[in-house]
Amino acid sequence: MPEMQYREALRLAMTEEMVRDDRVFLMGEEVAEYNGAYKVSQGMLDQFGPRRIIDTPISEEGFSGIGIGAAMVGLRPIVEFMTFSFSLVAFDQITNNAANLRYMSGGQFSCPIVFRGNSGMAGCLGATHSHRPEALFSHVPGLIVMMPATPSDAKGMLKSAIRCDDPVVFIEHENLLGDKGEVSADPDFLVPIGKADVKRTGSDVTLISYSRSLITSLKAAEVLAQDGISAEVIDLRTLRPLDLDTLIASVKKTHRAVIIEEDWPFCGIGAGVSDRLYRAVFDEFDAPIGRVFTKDAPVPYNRAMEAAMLPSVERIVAEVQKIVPR
Amino acid sequence: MPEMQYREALRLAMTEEMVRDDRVFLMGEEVAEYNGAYKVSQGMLDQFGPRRIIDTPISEEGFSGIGIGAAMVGLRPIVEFMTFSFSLVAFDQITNNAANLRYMSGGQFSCPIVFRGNSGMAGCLGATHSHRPEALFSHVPGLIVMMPATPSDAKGMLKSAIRCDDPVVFIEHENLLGDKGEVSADPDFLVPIGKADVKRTGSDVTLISYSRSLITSLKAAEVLAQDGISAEVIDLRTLRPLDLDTLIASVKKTHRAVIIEEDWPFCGIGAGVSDRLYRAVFDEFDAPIGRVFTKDAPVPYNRAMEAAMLPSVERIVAEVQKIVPR
Amino acid sequence: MSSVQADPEVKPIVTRNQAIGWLRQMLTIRRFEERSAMLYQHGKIGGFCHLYSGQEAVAVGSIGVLREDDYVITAYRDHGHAIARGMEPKFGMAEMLGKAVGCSKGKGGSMHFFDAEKNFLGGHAIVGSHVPLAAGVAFASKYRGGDQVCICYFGDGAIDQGSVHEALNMASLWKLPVIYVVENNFMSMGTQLQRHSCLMDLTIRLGTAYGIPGIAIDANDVELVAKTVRQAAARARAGEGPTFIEAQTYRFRGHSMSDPMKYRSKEEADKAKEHDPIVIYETILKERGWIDEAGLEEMHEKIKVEVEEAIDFANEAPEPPLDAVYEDISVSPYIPQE
Amino acid sequence: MSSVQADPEVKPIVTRNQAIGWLRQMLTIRRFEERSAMLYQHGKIGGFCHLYSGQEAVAVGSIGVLREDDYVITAYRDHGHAIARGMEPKFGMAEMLGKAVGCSKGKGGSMHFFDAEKNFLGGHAIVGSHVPLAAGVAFASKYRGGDQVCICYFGDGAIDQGSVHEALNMASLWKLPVIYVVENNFMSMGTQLQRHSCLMDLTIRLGTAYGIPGIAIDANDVELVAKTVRQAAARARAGEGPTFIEAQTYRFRGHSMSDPMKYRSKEEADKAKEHDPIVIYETILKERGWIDEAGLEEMHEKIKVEVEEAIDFANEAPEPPLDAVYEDISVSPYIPQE
Ligand SMILES: Cc1ncc(C[n+]2csc(CCOP(=O)(O)OP(=O)(O)O)c2C)c(N)n1
Ligand SMILES: Cc1ncc(C[n+]2csc(CCOP(=O)(O)OP(=O)(O)O)c2C)c(N)n1
Ligand SMILES: [Mg+2]
Ligand SMILES: [Mg+2]
Repeated sequence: MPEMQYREALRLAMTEEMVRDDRVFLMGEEVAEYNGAYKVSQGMLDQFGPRRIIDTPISEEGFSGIGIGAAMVGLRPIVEFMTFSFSLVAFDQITNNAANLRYMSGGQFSCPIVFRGNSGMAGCLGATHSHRPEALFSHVPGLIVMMPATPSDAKGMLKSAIRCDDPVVFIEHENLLGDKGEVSADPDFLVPIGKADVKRTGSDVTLISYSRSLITSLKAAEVLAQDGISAEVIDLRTLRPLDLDTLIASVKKTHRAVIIEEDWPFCGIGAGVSDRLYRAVFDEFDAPIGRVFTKDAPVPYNRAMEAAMLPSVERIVAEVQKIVPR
Repeated sequence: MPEMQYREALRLAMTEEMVRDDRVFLMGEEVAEYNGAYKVSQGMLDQFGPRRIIDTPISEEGFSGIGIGAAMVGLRPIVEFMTFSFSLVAFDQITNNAANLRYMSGGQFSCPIVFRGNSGMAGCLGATHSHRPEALFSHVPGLIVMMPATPSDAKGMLKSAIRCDDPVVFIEHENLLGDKGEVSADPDFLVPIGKADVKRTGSDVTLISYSRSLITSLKAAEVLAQDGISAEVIDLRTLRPLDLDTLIASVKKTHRAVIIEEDWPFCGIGAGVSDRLYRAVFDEFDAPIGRVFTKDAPVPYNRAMEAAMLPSVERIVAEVQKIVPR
Repeated sequence: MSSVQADPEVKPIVTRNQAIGWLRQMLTIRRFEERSAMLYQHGKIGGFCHLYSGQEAVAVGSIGVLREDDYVITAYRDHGHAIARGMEPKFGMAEMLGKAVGCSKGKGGSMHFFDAEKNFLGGHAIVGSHVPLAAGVAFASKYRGGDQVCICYFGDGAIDQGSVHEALNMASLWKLPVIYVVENNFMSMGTQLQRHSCLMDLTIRLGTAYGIPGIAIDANDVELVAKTVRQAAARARAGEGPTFIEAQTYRFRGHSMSDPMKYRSKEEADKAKEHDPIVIYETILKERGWIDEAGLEEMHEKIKVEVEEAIDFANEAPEPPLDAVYEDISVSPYIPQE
Repeated sequence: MSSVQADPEVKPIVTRNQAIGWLRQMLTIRRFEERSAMLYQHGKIGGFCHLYSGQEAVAVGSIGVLREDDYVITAYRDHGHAIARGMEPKFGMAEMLGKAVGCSKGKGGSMHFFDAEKNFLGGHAIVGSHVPLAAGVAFASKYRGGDQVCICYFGDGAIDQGSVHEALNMASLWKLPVIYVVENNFMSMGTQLQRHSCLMDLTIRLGTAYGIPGIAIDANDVELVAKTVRQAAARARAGEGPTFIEAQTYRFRGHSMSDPMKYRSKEEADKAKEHDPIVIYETILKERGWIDEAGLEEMHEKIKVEVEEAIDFANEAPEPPLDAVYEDISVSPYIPQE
């Protein structure tokens, strides 16, 4: 299997699907002539031409709506947000139109659209440019929310998202774009929607994570192993719908869990997952579910302050040590 | 104490504060000449004139921003959303500008603004017009989120919100507007921000709720009482910051809790509260926290379907019976 | 009404059959809504219900010159457009009553009518939010190399929503085959145009400002509407891009059923009724000798019967089962996150 | 550049002192940013950093004719406006380095400069989002019965954001004392104006369309900028409402520090430098005999020193303590929801 960057894997997913299906097109700010603000779409204008790789004005609400309209009548748009922080100006289009159209039309119309782009606290971007909107979108029925952590998943998940007949909010991470890994060259390699992945097996505690925090969690698992603690690490991959079965299976084995996320804590993904786990298998837990999250404050510019807000290996290890008996 | 409607209590709060402080003004769609789409601002144009009671175009993002700008330089705007479903088109202004301005300016500017209006599944309004955005806003540091359930709280809480130096998302409920209750005539009657209220004391189980679901919860407590179950009913009132102390005190007594909300379940308020309670007092719980919420689907037009989605007395009683031994 | 640039030499642009059809549609819409108002008052229709009475010539004249494979999209005041597009009244009425056979299976309601078979794309209740959708539909048509156009209706109040401006810019920039029709009834709910728009001439705000033709017309004249839209459609099909039409009209009723219309004098309302597009068209067709009193009476009668049948159909139709709440959310199997 | 309606008879509208001050400000901004670019390349400045080089005459000429109690608000390309407003470079530089004494305590960074004392209201990084804020600031001025104006800068790319149009409509409708200045550098990041705007003449999109004066000027002429803004301010103070100014300019550098500018030929960039507003103004002031070579050299030297001192100040300033993360969130005591 070839090795490639996360951004290349995303690009490969898009190009393969565009080759396969003429209804698929990519639109967004600087995706075409500039080759993508983060070079995800590099070369795609050359390959597919301006009919299918479309530069837009800075009109997120408008071009999200254009994508939705096009999807209603049979196209399969990929709408790129330069970063997902800018999806907030398109919030109504995503949560009211994309999410509800099928329902309100009694199933007559569908909305096969992918909203994608990176998010995250990517390094000194300040409060306005560091949003992690996954909890906001995961709250809303009618949307699917996916967040890949590895190049392989980036490809397989994005391909599934593009082939999906429903609206998908597909959130990448700016700091993962350069990560390298093996990626299947098979044009039919798909990672199914709604399936979590056990990225490392273990027996003492389940670390539940996604996106960049998954990488941090895997590093923490290494450290814990040296400490004699065997951590199973689960990558949620799809946040909505949640793969509760995989989580339950793991918890039935470990009886302890820590959720690690780059999200804010209150009414975030961690709270959402914790709530569902407790309701499903309360009696399986030998200790309260641990949580490591971004500190509950706007994101500061200062590099050290920003770093201190984030889930770190140290914080994960400390949280695990609280609930795993030694 | 005079008896008045919830809507009158809201109006009284605004008029008293406007009499007290010339910096306070009200702006929104149809608030002035039409006297409010829901008659909350009835008579206020006559009393205060067009300088202070301002009809706007249908430009929620724009006039939210105008409010924020005015707040930055010393006014104290009350921005009415005709319903909070329409706040979604202003989502960026609220979550990026109002929430972050103080932080990003290193504390140099403040943003004393109230965004208010009703929300809820108010009866056959369909998916686009039935949003309950409390979880979305409660997720975001920098915002305060309040939701009164009674006329008295409507007055006392709105007055506190208006006097607050920080941005407050103040969400009323369309179906509570006509509710009547005793309301203090004291122009200095305030309900503090961040304080929950024990609306009924009990010893077997804690029902945690807010807004319209609080009323349903109180009714359920009556039914439970006939059944020999003593339910304590807590009205959260402020969702962010959460009054964890009051919840903990109650749970330490009852050792059981059910959260009742009109919100969707995943990453909603119920999940947020449950997560914080478990992390605070896991060992106090003799049974998993119960939850009653709106079914996880877009809101349908059909009256019976809509009603079936909502927390009902029956669903609350059933959920309590699951966790309270008989 | 201000600045109407009506063409002074409007000739009939329709055959007798077509004209009679348009009159029938306008009358059907009017009757459908009069009866809806009664059903609303009796609590059979819930939520918000916005009547189109007075504006019928806009939907009927414009949709009347479009092809069956063209697309139609509108706001929440949507009964008229749906019927003009050929939706049978009974499916609309069943929707208002929340029934499973309703045009949106009872899930949409008055504000969210849909009819995929007729390329009727709704019924959208967040002001302005469907205006970008229309550009997207036109984008798809162009993308596929087709010549279908999309017509999009919205109110004068909607021009104050930012998304409308974003959509207009891209529609113009990319020469999308879309026809934007503002139904200017000079009222945004209870707010008069001059209190919500900085300019009274909307062709400047949405035509001039976007480098596209902006045409203001007296929309009580159904054939003028038709003629204007026919030109716009030809332009769109020729790849020349969007047209903006300011259709000046009047809303006879309150904003929605719950609006007591305190802001409007009886005189004003009475005076407007003198320009009732239906009465005007009846007169014209009689003058042309295309219909007579007896024919008219018969038409009114037939429509009455049809609407009553629609109501009976709707009344008798079954309620959707309660667990339909989890259906029609997604094409993929839906897993509630509860 | 197209459609510049420059006044043919621009006379000096400034005293010698003022002119020298403006030149000094422009040079300070330029130097500040040249050094910032180096610090960015050395990893001392993080995040996004957008340089103003080439556009200095806009901020300096416009703010130069406003009163100290007027308000200034801008987008993320904000160093120039902050310095033109009188912010000491050292506080800006400390901010870029994330220090506690930075103009936003190290919490805002390059894109979010603030200075309450100077009525400098930021530094806003969501494109278009501060344009309504400016209307709100002007609203407050009018509400209080004052005659302060608010000036608001944004880019040509920002005119495609809906909120800008919502704000312009209300500003015009309510005659708010706000001056909107588009710094038209004909580029929205890597997208040329003709690829993102349906019209090249922005005075139509934001002036004509909102019934307010729309004036396009050659913004390499600092005194023309000053004159135009002085008129707009007088109009605003007189209660006549907003003015829209299209300040045509050129961005010498990439969109941000991470932009390799592949879309631009070296020839184009070189040609633009011939219109460098600083060089132009130096020449004019020399021609007027207001400064000579020696004076210029001395000025350059002094600014160099000042900027180096600012960098030293910033370098030596302490980092904010890590728990400051929970400070400055709210006026009320902040309770983290963790
Ligand atoms: C974003 C948003 N804001 C407010 C509303 C409430 N609302 C519904 S219709 C309406 C007035 C619209 O007027 P106009 O666009 O002129 O259409 P008309 O009702 O005249 O057909 C308002 C304020 C809404 N549905 N969506
Ligand atoms: C809503 C939003 N979308 C996208 C961006 C990313 N972005 C930042 S600046 C910019 C280009 C803006 O161009 P223009 O308004 O002309 O200003 P200039 O950079 O030329 O000063 C873009 C796309 C953003 N910050 N906010
Ligand atoms: Mg109207
Ligand atoms: Mg620009």
